[in-house]
Amino acid sequence: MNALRRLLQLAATLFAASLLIFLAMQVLPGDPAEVLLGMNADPVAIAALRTEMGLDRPLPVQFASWLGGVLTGDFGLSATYDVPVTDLMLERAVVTVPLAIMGVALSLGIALPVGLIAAIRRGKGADRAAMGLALFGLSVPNMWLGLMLIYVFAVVLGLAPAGGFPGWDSGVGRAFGALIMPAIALAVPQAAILTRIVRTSVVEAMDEDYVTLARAKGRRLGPAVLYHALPNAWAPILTIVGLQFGFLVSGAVVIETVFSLPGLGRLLFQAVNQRDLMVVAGVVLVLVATVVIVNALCDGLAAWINPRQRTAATA
Amino acid sequence: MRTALALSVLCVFAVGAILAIWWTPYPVDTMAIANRFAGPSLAHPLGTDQYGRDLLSMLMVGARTSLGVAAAAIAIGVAFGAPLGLLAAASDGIAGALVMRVNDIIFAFPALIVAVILTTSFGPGAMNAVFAIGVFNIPVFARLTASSARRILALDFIDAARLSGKGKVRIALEHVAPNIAPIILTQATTQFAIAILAEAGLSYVGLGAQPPSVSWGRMLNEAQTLVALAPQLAVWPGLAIAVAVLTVTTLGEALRRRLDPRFQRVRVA
Amino acid sequence: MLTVDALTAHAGRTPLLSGVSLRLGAGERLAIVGASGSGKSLTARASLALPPAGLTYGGRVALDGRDLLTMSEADLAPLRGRDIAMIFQEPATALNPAMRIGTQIEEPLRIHTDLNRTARRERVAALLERTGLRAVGVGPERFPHQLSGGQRQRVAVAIALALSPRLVIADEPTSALDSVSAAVVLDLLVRLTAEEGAGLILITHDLAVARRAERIAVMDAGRVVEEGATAAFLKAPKSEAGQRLVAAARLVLPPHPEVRADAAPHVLSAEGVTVMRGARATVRDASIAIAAGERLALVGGSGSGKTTLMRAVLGLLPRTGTVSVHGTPVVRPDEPRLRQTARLVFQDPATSFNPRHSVRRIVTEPLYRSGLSRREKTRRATAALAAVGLGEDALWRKPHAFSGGQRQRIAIARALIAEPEILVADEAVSALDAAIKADIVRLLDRLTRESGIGLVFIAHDLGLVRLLADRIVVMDDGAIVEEGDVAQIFGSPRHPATRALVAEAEALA
Amino acid sequence: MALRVLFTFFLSIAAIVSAQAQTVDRPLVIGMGLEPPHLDPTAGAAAAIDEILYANVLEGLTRITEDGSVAPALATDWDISDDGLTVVFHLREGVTFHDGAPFDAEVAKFALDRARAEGAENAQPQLFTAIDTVEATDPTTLTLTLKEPDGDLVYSLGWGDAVMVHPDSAEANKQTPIGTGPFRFERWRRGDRVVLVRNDDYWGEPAKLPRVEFAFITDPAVALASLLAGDVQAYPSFPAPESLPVLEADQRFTVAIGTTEGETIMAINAARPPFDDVRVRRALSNAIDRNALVEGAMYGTATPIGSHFPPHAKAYVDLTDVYPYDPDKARALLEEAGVSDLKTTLTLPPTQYARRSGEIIAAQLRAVGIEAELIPVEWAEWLSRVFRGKDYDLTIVAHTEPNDINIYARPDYYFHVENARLDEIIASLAVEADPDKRTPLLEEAQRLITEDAVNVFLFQLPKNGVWDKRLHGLWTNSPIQANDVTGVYWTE
Repeated sequence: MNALRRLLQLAATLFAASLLIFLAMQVLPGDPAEVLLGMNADPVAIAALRTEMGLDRPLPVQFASWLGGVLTGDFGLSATYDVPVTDLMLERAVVTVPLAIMGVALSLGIALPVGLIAAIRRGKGADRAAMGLALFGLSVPNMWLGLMLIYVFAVVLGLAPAGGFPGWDSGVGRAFGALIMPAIALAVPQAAILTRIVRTSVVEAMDEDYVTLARAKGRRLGPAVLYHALPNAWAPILTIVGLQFGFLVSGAVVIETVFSLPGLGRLLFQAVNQRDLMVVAGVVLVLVATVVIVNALCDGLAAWINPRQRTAATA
Repeated sequence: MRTALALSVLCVFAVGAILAIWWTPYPVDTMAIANRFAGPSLAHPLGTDQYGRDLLSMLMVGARTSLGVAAAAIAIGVAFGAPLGLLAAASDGIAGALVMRVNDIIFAFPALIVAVILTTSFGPGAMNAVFAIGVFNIPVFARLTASSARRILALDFIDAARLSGKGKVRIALEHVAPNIAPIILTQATTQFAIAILAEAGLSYVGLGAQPPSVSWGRMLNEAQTLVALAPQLAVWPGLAIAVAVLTVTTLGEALRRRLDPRFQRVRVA
Repeated sequence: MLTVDALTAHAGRTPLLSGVSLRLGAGERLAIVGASGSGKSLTARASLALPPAGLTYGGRVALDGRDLLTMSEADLAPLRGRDIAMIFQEPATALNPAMRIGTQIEEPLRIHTDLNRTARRERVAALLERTGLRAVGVGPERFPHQLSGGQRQRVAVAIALALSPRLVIADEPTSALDSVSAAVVLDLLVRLTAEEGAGLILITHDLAVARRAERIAVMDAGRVVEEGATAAFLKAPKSEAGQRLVAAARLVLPPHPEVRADAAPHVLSAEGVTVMRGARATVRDASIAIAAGERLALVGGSGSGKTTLMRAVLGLLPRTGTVSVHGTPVVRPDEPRLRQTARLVFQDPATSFNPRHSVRRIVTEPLYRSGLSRREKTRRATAALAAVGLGEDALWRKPHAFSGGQRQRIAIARALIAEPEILVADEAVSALDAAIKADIVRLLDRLTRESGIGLVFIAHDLGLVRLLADRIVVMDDGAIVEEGDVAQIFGSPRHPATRALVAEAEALA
Repeated sequence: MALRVLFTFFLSIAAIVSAQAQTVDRPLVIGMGLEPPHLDPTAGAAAAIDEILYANVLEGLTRITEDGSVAPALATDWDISDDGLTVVFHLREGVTFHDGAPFDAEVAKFALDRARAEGAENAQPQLFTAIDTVEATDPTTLTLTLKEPDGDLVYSLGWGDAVMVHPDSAEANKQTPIGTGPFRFERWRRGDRVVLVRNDDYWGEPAKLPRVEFAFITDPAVALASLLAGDVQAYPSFPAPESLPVLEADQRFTVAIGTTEGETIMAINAARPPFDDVRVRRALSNAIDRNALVEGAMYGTATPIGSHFPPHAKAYVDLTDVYPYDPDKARALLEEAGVSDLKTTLTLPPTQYARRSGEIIAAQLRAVGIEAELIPVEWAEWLSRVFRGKDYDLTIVAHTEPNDINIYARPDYYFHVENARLDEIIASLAVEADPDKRTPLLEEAQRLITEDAVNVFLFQLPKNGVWDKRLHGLWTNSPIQANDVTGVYWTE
C-alpha cells in the first residue's frame, strides 16, 4: 500500500518533470530545422524539414507523441547526428554510468570509514584531522581539483591519461584507468559532505542509550558503534546520499567537460550548442529521472531499513 | 578564535566586493596587453592577468559577482522557500501535500540542468546563475522550514498561544518564525557556501557570468590554458573560492553550535 | 564487592561529583536517592567506567579490588555485562530500534560465552519466560517499537540478567513508566536479582522505589550526604536533603471543604464528546462536568484519552459533542468565554514556553485581546508571579534561566493571570522530582483553597489523586468508565481498570 | 520499457567490452576542437567533416595541395576547350571504392549531378552553377559543358563538396562514408573520435600510417594536457595560442604556425544608424589597435589584415595602414558624424578568438567613447539571428572559405554595404580565368571594401599546428579545410 503510493507519486513527479522539460524546449530561440541545414539553406527545404520533424503540429500532439516514444524507449531522432537519440544516449551512458557509480562508490568508500573513525575518536586528533580534511574537500571546486589532478598525474608524472576515453573496446583496464581521475575529482566533494554526515549521524546514534547499553553488555566501543550506532545512522546517511545525487549529476557534467569524456554531460552541452532539441530533452529527462528515481530509492531504502516503518503495517 | 578569524576574512571579502562597486586599485575594463602576466610587485600585489589587468582588482570585482550571485540566489531560495514551507506545515491537508509535491519536482532538476535550460532560452549570463541556483534552493528551504515549523507547531506553547486567542498568522510570526529563523540562517550559510561553488561551476562551463563581467569561476576557466605560463592566474581565483567557502562553512558551524541546543546541553542524567 | 572511593567527575572544569564513597557487599541492595542533578546517575555509570560524552572521572571504583577507572577498554569489556549489568531509565532509547529484541538479549551471550546458537536461543527463551514476556505473547522476533514501555523495560531486565551478573545497576528503572507497569517491573527486578543472588543498585528519586533496598544513600550536589539502613532512614533522616525527600513522600494537606458536585449549572460541562484521530476514536462519547471550586481528578492508564478529552473540551482539538460554560453551549471552539473560564497548565515545563520570549511576555500572553495597557499587564504579571511564589525579577528573564519547578510555577502564573474559574493541569507534576512535586502540589492546594478556583487535574499517580482530589473520573480506552468521590473509588472500585489502578496504588504505598 | 532500455544498455556494454579490437603499434591520434555533425562532405558546411575525410577517405576528380594549387586526383588530366565552355576529364583506371564497387565515369556523373541537383543538401551550390551538363563519354572520360566560362571550375571540383561518391553508398555516407581514398572509415564513437584505418587496396601510393584517430577535444586546457601527456600526438590547429611558447620550448614538439583562408573581421550592420555613415565605420577601424588585439587574443600568432584577403595570397595588397590605430582620429570622426555617447552591441559566437577579441575590442571602443555590450551566443543563434536574421550591430567572425571576397557583392548580405563598382569586378572575376588579369581586379576589390570600411578587418586566422617532432608530412598551411594525412609518417 505504502509502496504503491510511493510508486504513484514517483510516476506523477516524472510526468510533471517531462512536461516541464517539453515546455522549456518550446521557448528555445533558434529553429532546429534551420540549424540543421546550415548557413546557405533554402527556405523551402527548411519548411519541408520542419514538417518532417513534426514541428508544425500542435504542442499537445507533439508532447503526446514524444512522451509516448519515450515510454517505449524511443527518444526521437537527433537533428545533428541523424541517429536515434536512444542509441546516442546508450553510447554515452557507458561512460557516464560507470563514472557515476565509481564516484558514488568512491565517496562512500572514503566517507564511511573516515566518518566512522572520526565519530569513534570524537574530539581526538584523528577526528580533527578528518574533519579538517573534510572541510577542505568541501571547499575546493571539483573542476579545479580535476585540473590539478590532470596537471600533476598526467602532465608532470605521466601516470594517467589527461582526458578523453579510449573506449571499453580498448580493454577494460585502460577504460577504467581513464575514469579513475574523473571519479576522484567527482567523489572528493561528495566524500567530504558524506564524511561529515556519517560522523554526525553516528555521533548522534552513539549518544543514544542503546550504544551505552551495548558497551555495558561488554561490547568494546568500535563494535558497539559498528553493530548498534551505524545501523541506526544508515537512514539519515541514505537520505543525504539521495539528496546529494543531484549535485553528483551536476558534478559529473562538469567533470566530463574537464576531462573531455564522451558522456551524457558532454552530449548535453553539444546538443545545447547545436540546438539539437530532441537530444537536449532526452538527456535532461534521463538525468532528471535518474535524480528522481535515485532519490525515491534512497528514501525507500531508508524507510525499509527502519523497522518502525517496515513493520508499521503489521504492528 | 577560528570563528573570529573566519569572520574577519569574510569581512575583508565583503568590504573588497562592496568597495569594488566604486573603486578598485586599477580599472578592470581597460587593458594593457604589453604588461600582461606580470608577477607580484608593489604596483600589482598579485600581478596581472592575460590582458594586463590588475589581478587584485579582478578578484575584488569577481567577488562582487561570485558573492552577489550566491547571496541573491539564497535570497530567492529563502524568500520563496520559507513561506512555502510554512504554508505546507500549517495546512496538513491537500495544500500542504501539494506544496511538497511541487517541491519534489523542482528538486529533481539539478541547478546545472536549470542553468542549461535557462541558457538555451535566454542566453548565458549571471542572472541565469542566480535563478538556477535560486530555484534549486527553494525546495531546500521549503523542506527545512516545513519540518522545523511542524516540530515547533507540535510544542505546548503553540497551544498556549491558541488558548490566548491568537490567530494562525500571529502565531506564525510570534512563535514559529523566531524559533526557526536561526535554523534557516544556519542552513543559509551552508547553502551560501554551496552556491559559491555552484556559481563557479556554472561560470566555468560557460553558463554563468559572461564577459566583460568578471567572476571567480570565469577567471578560473580563462586561466586553465595559462597554468604553465602564469600559474598565479589559476591559483588566486581558486584560492578565493576555497577560502570563501571555507570561511562561510566555518561561520555556519559556529552559528550552529551557538544556536543548536544540542551543543549547549551537557548531558547530565 | 564494589568499592567507590573519593569518586569525582568533571565536565570540562565544572565539578559534578566530589568525593563520593560507597560500599556494596555481594547480594546487597542499595538505593541511591536524590534530586535530579545530584549526581546519582553519574555515580552509577562510574561502576561500569562508562562516563557520558565529555565527562571524566577521578578517584577509584574497585570491583573485587581491581580499579575499573584505570583499566583499559580491553580489560573492562569482559567484566561489563558478565559481572556488572545495567538498566537504563528510558526504555524508549535504551533498546536498539533497528534490532530484534531476541538478538539484543542474546548479545551478551554471544560476547561472553561459547554457547552455540541453539543454546543461546534456549537461554533467550528462558529469559523471556522469566520476565513474563512470553506470557503476554512477546517473542524474540519483535522490534522494540512494537512493545509497550513496561514490556521494553522487562526486555532490559532480561538483558541485564542474561549472564547472571553479580551486580545490577538500575538507573531510575521505573520513573518513565505508568504506575501499573512501574510496579510490575520493580517487582520483577527485585525478585529476579534476589533469585540470582545478585547485588542491586537502585537509583531513584522516589522513596517508594528506594524502600525496596536494604540500604539507602542520599546524594545532594555531587556528594553522598547520608547513608544508612532503609528503615532507620525513613524514620529519622539526618541530612537536610534526606529530610526533604521524606517530607515530600509524607505530604499531608489540610482537608478541602465539601463542594457540591451536582450544583447546576456547572462552570464547565461537556456532553457526548468524541474525538477522532484518523478513522479511530481516541475519545468516545465522554461527558464530564466541573462545579465551581471543585477539585476533579481525571485518571487512567497511558493512552486512555485523558489529555485528549481535556484538550478537545478546551477547543484545541476538533471534536463532536457539546461543551457548555455556565450552562450555555459554546458554539465556536475558540470562543473567548471558554478561554476566560478555563486555563491549561501543560505537562512538560520544557516545551510549554517559547524559549525566545521573556517571562513577562509569556505570562501576559493570555491577556492578548484584553485591551489592557502594557503597564496594567505588567502589574498583573507581577501579581500572578507573586501568587506562585516568584519575585518581580523573574519578569525579564527567559525561561531557560529557571529550574523545572520554577518553570511550572511560571506556567501556573500564566494560567492564573486571566483570572479563570477553572485550572486544567495536565500531568503538571509528573515530570518533576519528588521534592519539587510536593511544592507544586502544595501550591495548587493553596491556590484552589484561597481563591475558590476549580481544578481539573490529569494524573496517573493515585497517591497524588487521593491527596488532592474531591472527585475522581476514571477513563479507559477513550471512554469514561467510572466516576465518584475519593472514598468511593478507593473503597469500592467497580470497573476492572479502576481496580487495577487502585491495586497498584495500594501496592506502592 | 525502462527494463528494456536497461537491458539494451548492459548488452551494449557487454558487446563493447567483449569486442576487444586489436591494437596497432603506431597509430596517430589527431586532436580536433569540433566534432562533425555527420561525415558527408557533400551535404554539410561544417569544416570538421572535411578535416577528417578530405583526401583521406573521399577523393575528388582534382585535389588541392598544401600550397593551394590544383593537382590531379581521380582525374589524371583534363582538357579545356578554347571557348572555355567544355571541360573533359580523363579518369584514373582501376580505382575501387572501399566496398569494392568500381569507380568510372558513370559514377563521377552521378556524384556531380547529385551535388548540383535542385534542392541538394550541398553546402556550396555556387561551385557548380556554371555546369550545364555532365556526360560520361566512355568509362574513363567525363565531359562537362558549361553555361559560361568558369575560371575556377577545376579548382572548385577539388573542394570537399565535390568529392566522388558511389550511387550505392552515397546515402549512407553521413554515418559510414565510403570513398576511394588511402584510408577506410572504421568507426565513429560520437562525442569522442572517428577512427580511420589504412586502405590496403589503394590505387596510389599506400598510406604510411596504419591507423589514424581524430579525437574531439573541446576544452583548450584538456587539449594542452592531452598533448603533453602524449594521448594526442598532433593538433593541426591548436586551440590555445597562449600555450605555444611552452610547446615551442619543449623538445618533444614541432610548432608550425601556418596560414588559413580565415579572415577575421568585426562585421558591421550598415543597415542600422549610425553605421550607415562611412565616417562612423572608419572611426571604428581607427579605434581598434590590431597589433594589441593580435597580441592579446592570439598571442602574436596571427597577421593583421586591412581588407578581406589572405596575406599569403598572390593578389594581396597590404592595406593595414589605411586605418592606423588612432583613437583621437576616431573620436574626431565620430564628432564629425555627430555621434556621441554611442551605445551598441557586439555579438560574439562561441569560438575562442571571437570571445577574446570581443573583450579586447570592447575595452578599446570604450576608450573612444563607444559602449559596446557583449552578447555571447551559440553558433545556432548566431546563424539564425545574426547571419540570417541580420539582427545585430557588430559581430566578430572569421570567414574561412577560400577566395570569398565575392561575398561583398552578394545582395542583401548581412553587412548591407552596396557598391556598384565592386559588383562589376566580382562579376568579371567569375568568368575570368587568366591569373594575370584577375590580380588587378582582386586588388581593386580589396581597396574598394577597405575604402568603404565595410567591416573592421582584424587578422588572418592562423593555423597553429603542434605535433610530435617525430611526425612528418602534416600540412603547415590550410589552403582548404583539410587534414591530409596521406603522406604522414613517423621517424624514430
